[in-house]
Amino acid sequence: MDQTFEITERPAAPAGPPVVEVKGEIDVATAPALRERLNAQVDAGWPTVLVDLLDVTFLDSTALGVLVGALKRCREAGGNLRVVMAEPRILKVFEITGLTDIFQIFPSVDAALQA
Amino acid sequence: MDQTFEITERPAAPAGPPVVEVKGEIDVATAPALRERLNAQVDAGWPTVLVDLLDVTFLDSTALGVLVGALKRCREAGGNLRVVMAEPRILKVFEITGLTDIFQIFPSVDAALQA
Amino acid sequence: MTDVIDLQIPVSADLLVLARLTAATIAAKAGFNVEEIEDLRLAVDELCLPLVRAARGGRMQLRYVSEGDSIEISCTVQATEALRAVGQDGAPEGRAEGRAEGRAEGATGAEGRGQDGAPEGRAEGHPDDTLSARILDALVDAHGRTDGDGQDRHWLRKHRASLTV
Amino acid sequence: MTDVIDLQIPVSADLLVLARLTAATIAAKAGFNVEEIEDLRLAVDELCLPLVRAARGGRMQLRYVSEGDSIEISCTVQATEALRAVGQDGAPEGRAEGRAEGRAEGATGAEGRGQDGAPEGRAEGHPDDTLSARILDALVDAHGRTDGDGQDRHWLRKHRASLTV
Ligand SMILES: Nc1ncnc2c1ncn2[C@@H]1O[C@H](COP(=O)(O)OP(=O)(O)O)[C@@H](O)[C@H]1O
Ligand SMILES: Nc1ncnc2c1ncn2[C@@H]1O[C@H](COP(=O)(O)OP(=O)(O)O)[C@@H](O)[C@H]1O
Repeated sequence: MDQTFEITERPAAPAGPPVVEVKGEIDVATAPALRERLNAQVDAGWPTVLVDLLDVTFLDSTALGVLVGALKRCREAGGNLRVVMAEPRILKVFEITGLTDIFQIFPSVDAALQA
Repeated sequence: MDQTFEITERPAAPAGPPVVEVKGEIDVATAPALRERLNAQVDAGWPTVLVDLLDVTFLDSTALGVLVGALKRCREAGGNLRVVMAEPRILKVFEITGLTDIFQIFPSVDAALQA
Repeated sequence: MTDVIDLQIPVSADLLVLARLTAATIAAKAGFNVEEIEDLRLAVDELCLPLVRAARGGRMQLRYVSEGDSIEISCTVQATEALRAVGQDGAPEGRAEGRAEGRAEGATGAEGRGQDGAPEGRAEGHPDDTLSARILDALVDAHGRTDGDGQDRHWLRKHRASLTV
Repeated sequence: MTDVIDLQIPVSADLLVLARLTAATIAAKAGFNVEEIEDLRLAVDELCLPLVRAARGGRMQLRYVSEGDSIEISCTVQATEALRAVGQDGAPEGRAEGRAEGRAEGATGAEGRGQDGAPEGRAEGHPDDTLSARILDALVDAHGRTDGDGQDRHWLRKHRASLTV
Protein backbone atom coordinates (compact mmCIF):
# COMPACT_ATOMS: atom_id res chain seq x y z
CA MET A 1 0.00 0.00 0.00
CA ASP A 2 1.30 3.48 -0.76
CA GLN A 3 -0.85 5.20 1.85
CA THR A 4 1.84 4.85 4.49
CA PHE A 5 1.39 7.82 6.75
CA GLU A 6 4.32 9.03 8.78
CA ILE A 7 5.16 12.07 10.88
CA THR A 8 8.78 12.84 11.75
CA GLU A 9 9.88 15.69 13.97
CA ARG A 10 13.22 17.37 13.69
CA PRO A 11 14.29 19.42 16.72
CA ALA A 12 14.77 23.09 16.02
CA ALA A 13 18.21 24.19 14.90
CA PRO A 14 19.61 27.07 17.02
CA ALA A 15 18.53 29.46 14.29
CA GLY A 16 15.12 28.13 13.33
CA PRO A 17 11.75 26.68 14.26
CA PRO A 18 11.02 22.95 14.72
CA VAL A 19 10.24 21.04 11.52
CA VAL A 20 7.33 18.60 11.39
CA GLU A 21 7.68 16.41 8.29
CA VAL A 22 4.64 14.54 6.98
CA LYS A 23 4.62 11.71 4.43
CA GLY A 24 1.69 9.95 2.76
CA GLU A 25 -2.02 10.71 2.86
CA ILE A 26 -3.50 13.20 5.33
CA ASP A 27 -7.18 12.39 5.61
CA VAL A 28 -9.81 12.02 8.33
CA ALA A 29 -8.03 8.89 9.60
CA THR A 30 -4.56 10.39 9.88
CA ALA A 31 -5.19 14.12 10.46
CA PRO A 32 -5.81 13.77 14.24
CA ALA A 33 -2.22 12.56 14.71
CA LEU A 34 -0.93 15.59 12.82
CA ARG A 35 -3.00 17.97 14.95
CA GLU A 36 -1.56 16.43 18.10
CA ARG A 37 2.01 16.76 16.89
CA LEU A 38 1.60 20.37 15.78
CA ASN A 39 -0.13 21.34 19.02
CA ALA A 40 2.64 19.64 20.99
CA GLN A 41 5.23 21.94 19.37
CA VAL A 42 3.30 25.07 20.29
CA ASP A 43 2.64 23.74 23.80
CA ALA A 44 6.37 23.08 24.16
CA GLY A 45 6.98 26.80 23.70
CA TRP A 46 7.60 27.11 19.95
CA PRO A 47 5.37 29.89 18.60
CA THR A 48 6.56 29.29 15.03
CA VAL A 49 6.45 25.80 13.50
CA LEU A 50 7.46 24.60 10.05
CA VAL A 51 5.37 21.84 8.50
CA ASP A 52 6.97 20.00 5.58
CA LEU A 53 4.36 18.57 3.18
CA LEU A 54 6.78 17.79 0.33
CA ASP A 55 6.13 14.04 0.56
CA VAL A 56 2.38 14.31 1.10
CA THR A 57 0.51 12.44 -1.65
CA PHE A 58 -3.05 13.35 -0.64
CA LEU A 59 -4.62 16.00 1.54
CA ASP A 60 -8.28 16.90 2.10
CA SER A 61 -10.45 19.39 4.00
CA THR A 62 -9.73 17.56 7.26
CA ALA A 63 -6.01 18.22 6.78
CA LEU A 64 -6.68 21.87 5.91
CA GLY A 65 -8.81 22.23 9.04
CA VAL A 66 -5.93 20.94 11.17
CA LEU A 67 -3.47 23.33 9.51
CA VAL A 68 -5.87 26.28 10.00
CA GLY A 69 -6.22 25.30 13.65
CA ALA A 70 -2.44 25.08 14.08
CA LEU A 71 -1.95 28.42 12.34
CA LYS A 72 -4.40 29.98 14.80
CA ARG A 73 -2.53 28.53 17.78
CA CYS A 74 0.82 29.68 16.43
CA ARG A 75 -0.49 33.21 15.92
CA GLU A 76 -2.00 33.28 19.41
CA ALA A 77 1.46 32.36 20.70
CA GLY A 78 2.94 35.26 18.73
CA GLY A 79 4.39 33.13 15.91
CA ASN A 80 3.34 31.62 12.63
CA LEU A 81 2.94 28.32 10.78
CA ARG A 82 5.20 27.94 7.75
CA VAL A 83 4.00 25.43 5.18
CA VAL A 84 6.44 23.78 2.75
CA MET A 85 5.04 22.25 -0.42
CA ALA A 86 5.87 22.07 -4.11
CA GLU A 87 3.61 19.44 -5.71
CA PRO A 88 1.02 21.22 -7.95
CA ARG A 89 -1.64 18.68 -6.97
CA ILE A 90 -1.22 19.60 -3.28
CA LEU A 91 -0.97 23.35 -3.90
CA LYS A 92 -4.18 23.13 -5.91
CA VAL A 93 -6.15 22.10 -2.80
CA PHE A 94 -5.00 25.26 -1.00
CA GLU A 95 -5.78 27.39 -4.04
CA ILE A 96 -9.33 26.18 -4.63
CA THR A 97 -10.17 26.72 -0.97
CA GLY A 98 -8.68 30.21 -0.93
CA LEU A 99 -6.12 29.29 1.73
CA THR A 100 -2.99 30.30 -0.21
CA ASP A 101 -3.49 33.86 1.10
CA ILE A 102 -3.73 32.78 4.72
CA PHE A 103 -0.68 30.54 4.94
CA GLN A 104 2.98 31.37 4.51
CA ILE A 105 3.91 28.88 1.78
CA PHE A 106 7.49 27.95 0.81
CA PRO A 107 8.81 25.68 -1.96
CA SER A 108 11.57 24.14 0.20
CA VAL A 109 12.51 23.61 3.84
CA ASP A 110 15.59 25.80 3.37
CA ALA A 111 13.51 28.67 2.03
CA ALA A 112 11.14 28.33 4.99
CA LEU A 113 14.00 28.24 7.51
CA GLN A 114 15.56 31.38 6.06
CA ALA A 115 12.29 33.34 6.17
CA MET B 1 -1.97 4.52 -8.07
CA ASP B 2 0.95 2.17 -7.61
CA GLN B 3 -0.46 -0.55 -9.86
CA THR B 4 1.25 0.91 -12.89
CA PHE B 5 1.89 -2.01 -15.19
CA GLU B 6 4.65 -1.77 -17.73
CA ILE B 7 6.48 -4.13 -20.06
CA THR B 8 9.82 -3.16 -21.57
CA GLU B 9 11.76 -5.22 -24.06
CA ARG B 10 15.50 -5.10 -24.41
CA PRO B 11 16.89 -6.51 -27.65
CA ALA B 12 19.18 -9.49 -27.21
CA ALA B 13 22.86 -8.79 -26.73
CA PRO B 14 25.05 -10.76 -29.16
CA ALA B 15 25.72 -13.26 -26.39
CA GLY B 16 22.29 -13.66 -24.85
CA PRO B 17 18.53 -14.01 -25.11
CA PRO B 18 16.06 -11.10 -25.29
CA VAL B 19 15.02 -9.64 -21.92
CA VAL B 20 11.36 -8.88 -21.20
CA GLU B 21 11.14 -6.65 -18.12
CA VAL B 22 7.87 -6.39 -16.24
CA LYS B 23 6.91 -3.80 -13.61
CA GLY B 24 3.84 -3.57 -11.41
CA GLU B 25 0.97 -6.00 -10.89
CA ILE B 26 0.47 -9.01 -13.18
CA ASP B 27 -3.15 -10.05 -12.79
CA VAL B 28 -6.05 -11.10 -15.00
CA ALA B 29 -6.22 -7.57 -16.43
CA THR B 30 -2.56 -7.24 -17.36
CA ALA B 31 -1.43 -10.85 -18.00
CA PRO B 32 -2.77 -11.00 -21.60
CA ALA B 33 -0.33 -8.26 -22.61
CA LEU B 34 2.54 -10.22 -21.10
CA ARG B 35 1.53 -13.39 -22.94
CA GLU B 36 1.52 -11.49 -26.22
CA ARG B 37 4.96 -10.03 -25.65
CA LEU B 38 6.50 -13.35 -24.63
CA ASN B 39 4.93 -15.17 -27.58
CA ALA B 40 6.19 -12.46 -29.92
CA GLN B 41 9.77 -13.16 -28.86
CA VAL B 42 9.44 -16.87 -29.55
CA ASP B 43 7.65 -16.19 -32.83
CA ALA B 44 10.49 -13.85 -33.81
CA GLY B 45 12.85 -16.79 -33.59
CA TRP B 46 14.17 -16.59 -30.03
CA PRO B 47 13.80 -20.02 -28.43
CA THR B 48 15.16 -18.78 -25.09
CA VAL B 49 13.66 -15.71 -23.43
CA LEU B 50 14.56 -14.03 -20.17
CA VAL B 51 11.69 -12.53 -18.15
CA ASP B 52 12.70 -10.03 -15.48
CA LEU B 53 10.18 -9.90 -12.62
CA LEU B 54 12.39 -7.94 -10.20
CA ASP B 55 10.00 -4.96 -10.17
CA VAL B 56 6.80 -6.99 -10.05
CA THR B 57 4.75 -6.12 -6.95
CA PHE B 58 1.95 -8.66 -7.38
CA LEU B 59 1.47 -11.84 -9.37
CA ASP B 60 -1.35 -14.38 -9.32
CA SER B 61 -2.35 -17.69 -10.94
CA THR B 62 -3.16 -15.89 -14.19
CA ALA B 63 0.44 -14.69 -14.39
CA LEU B 64 1.73 -18.15 -13.55
CA GLY B 65 -0.44 -19.64 -16.30
CA VAL B 66 1.06 -17.23 -18.81
CA LEU B 67 4.61 -18.09 -17.70
CA VAL B 68 3.87 -21.83 -17.89
CA GLY B 69 2.48 -21.32 -21.40
CA ALA B 70 5.55 -19.34 -22.44
CA LEU B 71 7.87 -21.97 -20.97
CA LYS B 72 6.10 -24.62 -23.03
CA ARG B 73 6.51 -22.60 -26.22
CA CYS B 74 10.17 -21.93 -25.52
CA ARG B 75 10.81 -25.63 -24.91
CA GLU B 76 8.95 -26.58 -28.09
CA ALA B 77 11.25 -24.18 -29.92
CA GLY B 78 14.24 -25.93 -28.36
CA GLY B 79 14.97 -23.23 -25.77
CA ASN B 80 13.90 -22.25 -22.28
CA LEU B 81 12.30 -19.48 -20.24
CA ARG B 82 14.59 -17.94 -17.64
CA VAL B 83 12.79 -16.18 -14.81
CA VAL B 84 14.52 -13.47 -12.77
CA MET B 85 13.11 -12.66 -9.34
CA ALA B 86 14.37 -11.92 -5.86
CA GLU B 87 11.45 -10.62 -3.78
CA PRO B 88 10.45 -13.31 -1.21
CA ARG B 89 6.78 -12.38 -1.61
CA ILE B 90 6.92 -13.16 -5.35
CA LEU B 91 9.05 -16.31 -4.94
CA LYS B 92 6.51 -17.55 -2.40
CA VAL B 93 3.80 -17.73 -5.08
CA PHE B 94 5.99 -20.03 -7.18
CA GLU B 95 6.83 -22.13 -4.13
CA ILE B 96 3.30 -22.73 -2.91
CA THR B 97 2.21 -23.78 -6.40
CA GLY B 98 5.17 -26.15 -6.83
CA LEU B 99 6.49 -24.22 -9.85
CA THR B 100 10.00 -23.55 -8.51
CA ASP B 101 11.03 -26.97 -9.87
CA ILE B 102 9.69 -26.29 -13.35
CA PHE B 103 11.22 -22.89 -13.99
CA GLN B 104 14.85 -21.85 -14.21
CA ILE B 105 14.93 -19.11 -11.59
CA PHE B 106 17.75 -16.55 -11.21
CA PRO B 107 18.28 -13.81 -8.63
CA SER B 108 19.55 -11.22 -11.15
CA VAL B 109 19.50 -10.49 -14.87
CA ASP B 110 23.26 -10.93 -15.03
CA ALA B 111 23.07 -14.39 -13.49
CA ALA B 112 20.35 -15.34 -15.98
CA LEU B 113 22.36 -14.01 -18.94
CA GLN B 114 25.43 -15.98 -17.90
CA ALA B 115 23.53 -19.24 -17.56
CA MET C 1 -20.60 1.04 -21.70
CA THR C 2 -22.09 1.39 -18.24
CA ASP C 3 -20.31 0.22 -15.11
CA VAL C 4 -22.03 0.25 -11.74
CA ILE C 5 -20.13 -0.34 -8.51
CA ASP C 6 -21.78 -0.49 -5.10
CA LEU C 7 -19.76 -0.19 -1.93
CA GLN C 8 -21.17 -0.37 1.55
CA ILE C 9 -18.86 0.30 4.48
CA PRO C 10 -19.18 1.11 8.17
CA VAL C 11 -18.91 4.86 8.73
CA SER C 12 -15.31 4.87 9.84
CA ALA C 13 -12.39 7.20 9.28
CA ASP C 14 -10.16 4.20 8.50
CA LEU C 15 -12.32 3.01 5.62
CA LEU C 16 -12.93 6.24 3.71
CA VAL C 17 -9.78 5.37 1.74
CA LEU C 18 -11.88 2.67 0.04
CA ALA C 19 -14.28 5.27 -1.33
CA ARG C 20 -11.25 6.99 -2.88
CA LEU C 21 -9.62 3.83 -4.25
CA THR C 22 -12.91 2.79 -5.85
CA ALA C 23 -13.33 6.21 -7.45
CA ALA C 24 -9.79 6.11 -8.83
CA THR C 25 -10.24 2.59 -10.22
CA ILE C 26 -13.54 3.24 -12.00
CA ALA C 27 -12.19 6.54 -13.35
CA ALA C 28 -9.06 4.85 -14.72
CA LYS C 29 -11.25 2.23 -16.39
CA ALA C 30 -13.41 5.00 -17.89
CA GLY C 31 -10.36 6.65 -19.46
CA PHE C 32 -10.03 9.65 -17.13
CA ASN C 33 -6.52 11.11 -17.23
CA VAL C 34 -4.22 11.26 -14.21
CA GLU C 35 -5.30 14.75 -13.12
CA GLU C 36 -8.99 13.94 -13.54
CA ILE C 37 -8.52 10.75 -11.52
CA GLU C 38 -6.85 12.69 -8.71
CA ASP C 39 -9.65 15.27 -8.80
CA LEU C 40 -12.27 12.56 -8.49
CA ARG C 41 -10.36 10.86 -5.69
CA LEU C 42 -10.42 14.08 -3.65
CA ALA C 43 -13.97 14.92 -4.68
CA VAL C 44 -15.45 11.65 -3.42
CA ASP C 45 -13.61 12.15 -0.15
CA GLU C 46 -15.17 15.59 0.27
CA LEU C 47 -18.54 14.21 -0.80
CA CYS C 48 -18.47 11.72 2.07
CA LEU C 49 -16.77 13.83 4.74
CA PRO C 50 -19.77 15.94 5.82
CA LEU C 51 -21.67 12.68 6.30
CA VAL C 52 -18.78 11.10 8.18
CA ARG C 53 -18.45 14.17 10.42
CA ALA C 54 -22.18 14.28 11.17
CA ALA C 55 -22.84 10.57 11.59
CA ARG C 56 -21.86 8.38 14.47
CA GLY C 57 -21.72 4.78 13.43
CA GLY C 58 -24.17 3.48 10.88
CA ARG C 59 -23.34 2.38 7.35
CA MET C 60 -22.35 4.39 4.33
CA GLN C 61 -23.62 3.35 0.92
CA LEU C 62 -21.71 4.48 -2.13
CA ARG C 63 -22.80 3.99 -5.70
CA TYR C 64 -20.51 4.68 -8.66
CA VAL C 65 -22.05 4.86 -12.12
CA SER C 66 -19.70 5.22 -15.08
CA GLU C 67 -21.50 5.89 -18.32
CA GLY C 68 -19.94 7.24 -21.49
CA ASP C 69 -17.57 10.03 -20.50
CA SER C 70 -19.13 10.80 -17.13
CA ILE C 71 -19.09 9.32 -13.64
CA GLU C 72 -21.76 9.89 -11.03
CA ILE C 73 -21.15 9.03 -7.40
CA SER C 74 -23.68 9.11 -4.59
CA CYS C 75 -23.18 8.62 -0.89
CA THR C 76 -25.88 7.92 1.67
CA VAL C 77 -25.53 7.21 5.35
CA GLN C 78 -28.01 4.83 6.89
CA ALA C 79 -27.89 5.41 10.62
CA THR C 80 -28.79 2.54 12.90
CA GLU C 81 -32.06 2.94 14.77
CA ALA C 82 -30.27 3.57 18.04
CA LEU C 83 -28.18 6.32 16.51
CA ARG C 84 -31.10 7.97 14.85
CA ALA C 85 -32.92 8.22 18.17
CA VAL C 86 -29.88 9.85 19.77
CA GLY C 87 -29.34 12.19 16.84
CA GLN C 88 -32.84 13.58 17.05
CA ASP C 89 -33.10 14.38 20.73
CA GLY C 90 -31.79 17.90 20.23
CA ALA C 91 -29.18 17.85 22.98
CA PRO C 92 -26.32 20.40 22.79
CA GLU C 93 -23.44 19.96 20.40
CA GLY C 94 -20.16 18.45 21.55
CA ARG C 95 -16.73 19.63 20.47
CA ALA C 96 -16.39 18.96 16.79
CA GLU C 97 -12.86 17.63 17.03
CA GLY C 98 -13.69 15.30 19.90
CA ARG C 99 -16.41 13.71 17.85
CA ALA C 100 -14.17 13.20 14.87
CA GLU C 101 -11.58 11.44 16.97
CA GLY C 102 -14.05 9.24 18.77
CA ARG C 103 -15.37 8.03 15.46
CA ALA C 104 -11.91 7.28 14.16
CA GLU C 105 -11.35 4.87 17.00
CA GLY C 106 -14.30 2.59 16.44
CA ALA C 107 -17.34 3.05 14.31
CA THR C 108 -19.25 0.24 15.91
CA GLY C 109 -18.79 1.54 19.44
CA ALA C 110 -21.53 4.01 18.58
CA GLU C 111 -24.10 2.86 21.10
CA GLY C 112 -21.58 3.39 23.89
CA ARG C 113 -20.76 6.88 22.71
CA GLY C 114 -24.42 7.71 22.35
CA GLN C 115 -24.47 7.93 26.15
CA ASP C 116 -21.45 10.17 26.57
CA GLY C 117 -23.55 13.29 26.95
CA ALA C 118 -22.72 15.03 23.66
CA PRO C 119 -25.28 13.84 21.16
CA GLU C 120 -26.05 16.04 18.19
CA GLY C 121 -28.55 16.31 15.36
CA ARG C 122 -27.20 15.98 11.85
CA ALA C 123 -28.42 19.36 10.60
CA GLU C 124 -25.60 21.47 12.11
CA GLY C 125 -22.46 21.71 10.03
CA HIS C 126 -18.84 21.16 10.95
CA PRO C 127 -16.51 24.12 10.17
CA ASP C 128 -14.62 21.95 7.64
CA ASP C 129 -17.85 21.36 5.67
CA THR C 130 -17.36 24.79 4.09
CA LEU C 131 -13.99 23.68 2.76
CA SER C 132 -15.52 20.46 1.44
CA ALA C 133 -18.13 22.43 -0.49
CA ARG C 134 -15.49 24.72 -2.02
CA ILE C 135 -13.38 21.74 -3.10
CA LEU C 136 -16.37 20.05 -4.71
CA ASP C 137 -17.33 23.30 -6.49
CA ALA C 138 -13.87 23.43 -8.03
CA LEU C 139 -13.42 19.77 -8.97
CA VAL C 140 -16.71 18.41 -10.29
CA ASP C 141 -19.29 19.45 -12.87
CA ALA C 142 -22.23 19.23 -10.50
CA HIS C 143 -22.95 18.17 -6.95
CA GLY C 144 -25.79 18.37 -4.50
CA ARG C 145 -27.71 16.73 -1.70
CA THR C 146 -31.21 15.44 -1.28
CA ASP C 147 -32.89 14.67 2.02
CA GLY C 148 -35.61 12.09 2.29
CA ASP C 149 -36.71 9.11 4.41
CA GLY C 150 -34.32 10.24 7.15
CA GLN C 151 -31.53 9.65 4.64
CA ASP C 152 -29.12 12.34 3.58
CA ARG C 153 -27.88 11.60 0.05
CA HIS C 154 -24.90 13.48 -1.35
CA TRP C 155 -24.02 13.14 -5.03
CA LEU C 156 -21.58 14.43 -7.62
CA ARG C 157 -21.07 14.16 -11.36
CA LYS C 158 -17.85 14.63 -13.30
CA HIS C 159 -17.08 14.36 -17.02
CA ARG C 160 -13.68 13.65 -18.41
CA ALA C 161 -12.44 16.57 -20.47
CA SER C 162 -11.18 14.82 -23.53
CA LEU C 163 -11.77 11.59 -25.38
CA THR C 164 -9.06 9.08 -24.60
CA VAL C 165 -9.02 6.00 -26.77
CA MET D 1 -15.47 -5.20 16.85
CA THR D 2 -17.17 -6.40 13.69
CA ASP D 3 -16.73 -4.66 10.36
CA VAL D 4 -18.77 -5.66 7.34
CA ILE D 5 -17.97 -4.38 3.87
CA ASP D 6 -20.05 -5.19 0.80
CA LEU D 7 -18.70 -4.61 -2.68
CA GLN D 8 -20.59 -5.28 -5.87
CA ILE D 9 -18.79 -4.90 -9.18
CA PRO D 10 -19.30 -5.94 -12.78
CA VAL D 11 -17.37 -9.13 -13.56
CA SER D 12 -14.44 -7.47 -15.26
CA ALA D 13 -10.72 -8.11 -15.28
CA ASP D 14 -10.09 -4.38 -14.78
CA LEU D 15 -12.04 -4.23 -11.53
CA LEU D 16 -10.71 -7.26 -9.67
CA VAL D 17 -8.07 -4.94 -8.24
CA LEU D 18 -10.87 -3.48 -6.08
CA ALA D 19 -11.46 -6.85 -4.44
CA ARG D 20 -7.77 -6.86 -3.50
CA LEU D 21 -7.64 -3.25 -2.30
CA THR D 22 -10.69 -3.82 -0.13
CA ALA D 23 -9.15 -6.96 1.38
CA ALA D 24 -5.91 -5.12 2.13
CA THR D 25 -7.75 -2.19 3.72
CA ILE D 26 -9.97 -4.24 6.01
CA ALA D 27 -7.00 -6.45 6.97
CA ALA D 28 -4.89 -3.41 7.85
CA LYS D 29 -7.75 -2.08 9.98
CA ALA D 30 -8.03 -5.48 11.70
CA GLY D 31 -4.35 -5.40 12.66
CA PHE D 32 -3.03 -7.99 10.19
CA ASN D 33 0.71 -7.60 9.63
CA VAL D 34 2.26 -6.78 6.26
CA GLU D 35 2.80 -10.40 5.23
CA GLU D 36 -0.70 -11.42 6.30
CA ILE D 37 -2.16 -8.48 4.37
CA GLU D 38 -0.27 -9.53 1.23
CA ASP D 39 -1.44 -13.11 1.69
CA LEU D 40 -5.06 -12.00 1.95
CA ARG D 41 -4.70 -9.73 -1.07
CA LEU D 42 -3.56 -12.67 -3.20
CA ALA D 43 -6.05 -15.04 -1.61
CA VAL D 44 -9.09 -12.92 -2.45
CA ASP D 45 -7.83 -12.63 -6.01
CA GLU D 46 -7.61 -16.43 -6.31
CA LEU D 47 -10.99 -16.76 -4.61
CA CYS D 48 -12.60 -14.67 -7.35
CA LEU D 49 -10.60 -15.83 -10.36
CA PRO D 50 -12.36 -19.16 -11.00
CA LEU D 51 -15.64 -17.23 -11.00
CA VAL D 52 -14.21 -14.56 -13.29
CA ARG D 53 -12.86 -17.21 -15.68
CA ALA D 54 -16.16 -19.10 -15.78
CA ALA D 55 -18.56 -16.17 -15.90
CA ARG D 56 -19.25 -13.93 -18.82
CA GLY D 57 -20.66 -10.65 -17.70
CA GLY D 58 -22.92 -10.52 -14.69
CA ARG D 59 -22.15 -9.00 -11.32
CA MET D 60 -19.82 -10.14 -8.60
CA GLN D 61 -20.82 -9.68 -4.98
CA LEU D 62 -18.12 -9.64 -2.35
CA ARG D 63 -18.68 -9.60 1.38
CA TYR D 64 -15.87 -8.97 3.86
CA VAL D 65 -16.54 -9.70 7.53
CA SER D 66 -13.84 -8.77 10.01
CA GLU D 67 -14.52 -10.07 13.50
CA GLY D 68 -11.98 -10.39 16.26
CA ASP D 69 -8.78 -11.74 14.78
CA SER D 70 -10.35 -13.32 11.71
CA ILE D 71 -11.61 -12.13 8.33
CA GLU D 72 -14.08 -14.03 6.20
CA ILE D 73 -14.59 -13.14 2.54
CA SER D 74 -17.20 -14.53 0.21
CA CYS D 75 -17.63 -14.04 -3.49
CA THR D 76 -20.74 -14.80 -5.52
CA VAL D 77 -21.41 -14.18 -9.17
CA GLN D 78 -24.93 -13.33 -10.15
CA ALA D 79 -25.18 -13.98 -13.85
CA THR D 80 -27.71 -12.02 -15.83
CA GLU D 81 -30.69 -14.05 -17.06
CA ALA D 82 -29.37 -14.01 -20.63
CA LEU D 83 -25.99 -15.32 -19.54
CA ARG D 84 -27.42 -18.05 -17.40
CA ALA D 85 -29.44 -19.37 -20.33
CA VAL D 86 -26.29 -19.45 -22.46
CA GLY D 87 -24.19 -21.08 -19.76
CA GLN D 88 -26.58 -23.97 -19.34
CA ASP D 89 -27.05 -25.07 -22.94
CA GLY D 90 -24.12 -27.50 -22.82
CA ALA D 91 -22.40 -26.35 -26.01
CA PRO D 92 -18.70 -27.19 -26.47
CA GLU D 93 -16.00 -25.29 -24.63
CA GLY D 94 -14.13 -22.47 -26.35
CA ARG D 95 -10.40 -21.88 -25.99
CA ALA D 96 -9.74 -20.91 -22.42
CA GLU D 97 -7.40 -18.07 -23.27
CA GLY D 98 -9.74 -16.60 -25.84
CA ARG D 99 -12.47 -16.40 -23.29
CA ALA D 100 -10.30 -14.69 -20.74
CA GLU D 101 -9.28 -12.02 -23.20
CA GLY D 102 -12.77 -11.42 -24.50
CA ARG D 103 -13.95 -10.82 -20.98
CA ALA D 104 -11.15 -8.42 -20.24
CA GLU D 105 -12.27 -6.18 -23.05
CA GLY D 106 -15.80 -5.49 -21.91
CA ALA D 107 -17.84 -7.21 -19.26
CA THR D 108 -21.08 -5.64 -20.36
CA GLY D 109 -20.83 -6.83 -23.94
CA ALA D 110 -21.86 -10.22 -22.63
CA GLU D 111 -25.06 -10.62 -24.61
CA GLY D 112 -23.14 -10.05 -27.83
CA ARG D 113 -20.53 -12.65 -26.95
CA GLY D 114 -23.24 -15.07 -25.94
CA GLN D 115 -23.85 -15.55 -29.62
CA ASP D 116 -20.26 -16.13 -30.70
CA GLY D 117 -20.64 -19.89 -30.82
CA ALA D 118 -18.45 -20.83 -27.86
CA PRO D 119 -20.73 -20.87 -24.84
CA GLU D 120 -19.77 -22.96 -21.86
CA GLY D 121 -21.32 -24.24 -18.65
CA ARG D 122 -19.73 -23.11 -15.42
CA ALA D 123 -18.93 -26.57 -14.10
CA GLU D 124 -15.80 -27.20 -16.23
CA GLY D 125 -12.62 -25.73 -14.84
CA HIS D 126 -9.95 -23.57 -16.41
CA PRO D 127 -6.39 -25.01 -16.14
CA ASP D 128 -5.38 -22.09 -13.92
CA ASP D 129 -8.10 -23.00 -11.39
CA THR D 130 -5.77 -25.71 -10.06
CA LEU D 131 -3.17 -23.07 -9.29
CA SER D 132 -5.80 -20.91 -7.60
CA ALA D 133 -6.78 -23.80 -5.33
CA ARG D 134 -3.14 -24.48 -4.37
CA ILE D 135 -2.57 -20.82 -3.55
CA LEU D 136 -5.68 -20.69 -1.37
CA ASP D 137 -4.66 -23.91 0.39
CA ALA D 138 -1.35 -22.32 1.31
CA LEU D 139 -2.54 -18.86 2.32
CA VAL D 140 -5.80 -19.15 4.24
CA ASP D 141 -7.11 -21.16 7.19
CA ALA D 142 -10.15 -22.48 5.35
CA HIS D 143 -11.88 -22.05 2.03
CA GLY D 144 -14.65 -23.70 0.08
CA ARG D 145 -17.58 -23.27 -2.23
CA THR D 146 -21.29 -23.79 -1.98
CA ASP D 147 -23.67 -24.06 -4.89
CA GLY D 148 -27.28 -23.09 -4.53
CA ASP D 149 -29.99 -21.08 -6.27
CA GLY D 150 -27.93 -21.14 -9.44
CA GLN D 151 -25.33 -19.14 -7.51
CA ASP D 152 -21.78 -20.31 -7.02
CA ARG D 153 -20.47 -18.92 -3.73
CA HIS D 154 -16.75 -19.10 -2.93
CA TRP D 155 -15.50 -18.22 0.55
CA LEU D 156 -12.34 -18.08 2.61
CA ARG D 157 -11.38 -17.43 6.21
CA LYS D 158 -8.07 -16.24 7.54
CA HIS D 159 -6.91 -15.46 11.08
CA ARG D 160 -4.07 -13.19 11.89
CA ALA D 161 -1.28 -15.08 13.59
CA SER D 162 -0.51 -12.82 16.50
CA LEU D 163 -2.20 -10.17 18.54
CA THR D 164 -1.09 -6.74 17.41
CA VAL D 165 -2.10 -3.94 19.68
N1 LIG E 1 -12.29 24.56 7.97
C1 LIG E 1 -12.05 25.58 8.76
N2 LIG E 1 -12.29 26.82 8.33
C2 LIG E 1 -12.04 27.86 9.13
N3 LIG E 1 -11.57 27.73 10.36
C3 LIG E 1 -11.33 26.49 10.80
C4 LIG E 1 -11.54 25.37 10.03
N4 LIG E 1 -11.17 24.28 10.74
C5 LIG E 1 -10.76 24.71 11.90
N5 LIG E 1 -10.87 26.03 11.95
C6 LIG E 1 -10.54 26.86 13.09
O1 LIG E 1 -9.47 26.32 13.80
C7 LIG E 1 -9.76 26.43 15.16
C8 LIG E 1 -9.22 25.32 15.98
O2 LIG E 1 -9.01 24.20 15.21
P1 LIG E 1 -8.77 22.82 15.90
O3 LIG E 1 -8.22 21.95 14.88
O4 LIG E 1 -10.04 22.42 16.55
O5 LIG E 1 -7.66 23.09 16.99
P2 LIG E 1 -7.85 23.10 18.57
O6 LIG E 1 -9.07 22.29 18.90
O7 LIG E 1 -6.61 22.49 19.05
O8 LIG E 1 -8.01 24.54 18.95
C9 LIG E 1 -11.25 26.43 15.31
O9 LIG E 1 -11.60 27.35 16.29
C10 LIG E 1 -11.75 26.87 13.98
O10 LIG E 1 -12.27 28.16 13.98
N1 LIG F 1 -2.18 -23.27 -14.68
C1 LIG F 1 -1.61 -24.08 -15.53
N2 LIG F 1 -1.13 -25.25 -15.12
C2 LIG F 1 -0.57 -26.08 -15.98
N3 LIG F 1 -0.43 -25.80 -17.25
C3 LIG F 1 -0.89 -24.66 -17.70
C4 LIG F 1 -1.47 -23.73 -16.88
N4 LIG F 1 -1.81 -22.63 -17.59
C5 LIG F 1 -1.43 -22.88 -18.82
N5 LIG F 1 -0.89 -24.08 -18.90
C6 LIG F 1 -0.42 -24.73 -20.07
O1 LIG F 1 0.16 -23.78 -20.94
C7 LIG F 1 -0.27 -24.08 -22.25
C8 LIG F 1 -0.48 -22.89 -23.11
O2 LIG F 1 -0.66 -21.75 -22.35
P1 LIG F 1 -1.23 -20.46 -23.03
O3 LIG F 1 -0.98 -19.34 -22.07
O4 LIG F 1 -2.63 -20.72 -23.40
O5 LIG F 1 -0.31 -20.25 -24.31
P2 LIG F 1 -0.74 -20.45 -25.83
O6 LIG F 1 -2.23 -20.34 -25.91
O7 LIG F 1 -0.05 -19.34 -26.51
O8 LIG F 1 -0.23 -21.81 -26.21
C9 LIG F 1 -1.58 -24.81 -22.10
O9 LIG F 1 -1.62 -25.82 -23.07
C10 LIG F 1 -1.59 -25.36 -20.74
O10 LIG F 1 -1.41 -26.73 -20.72
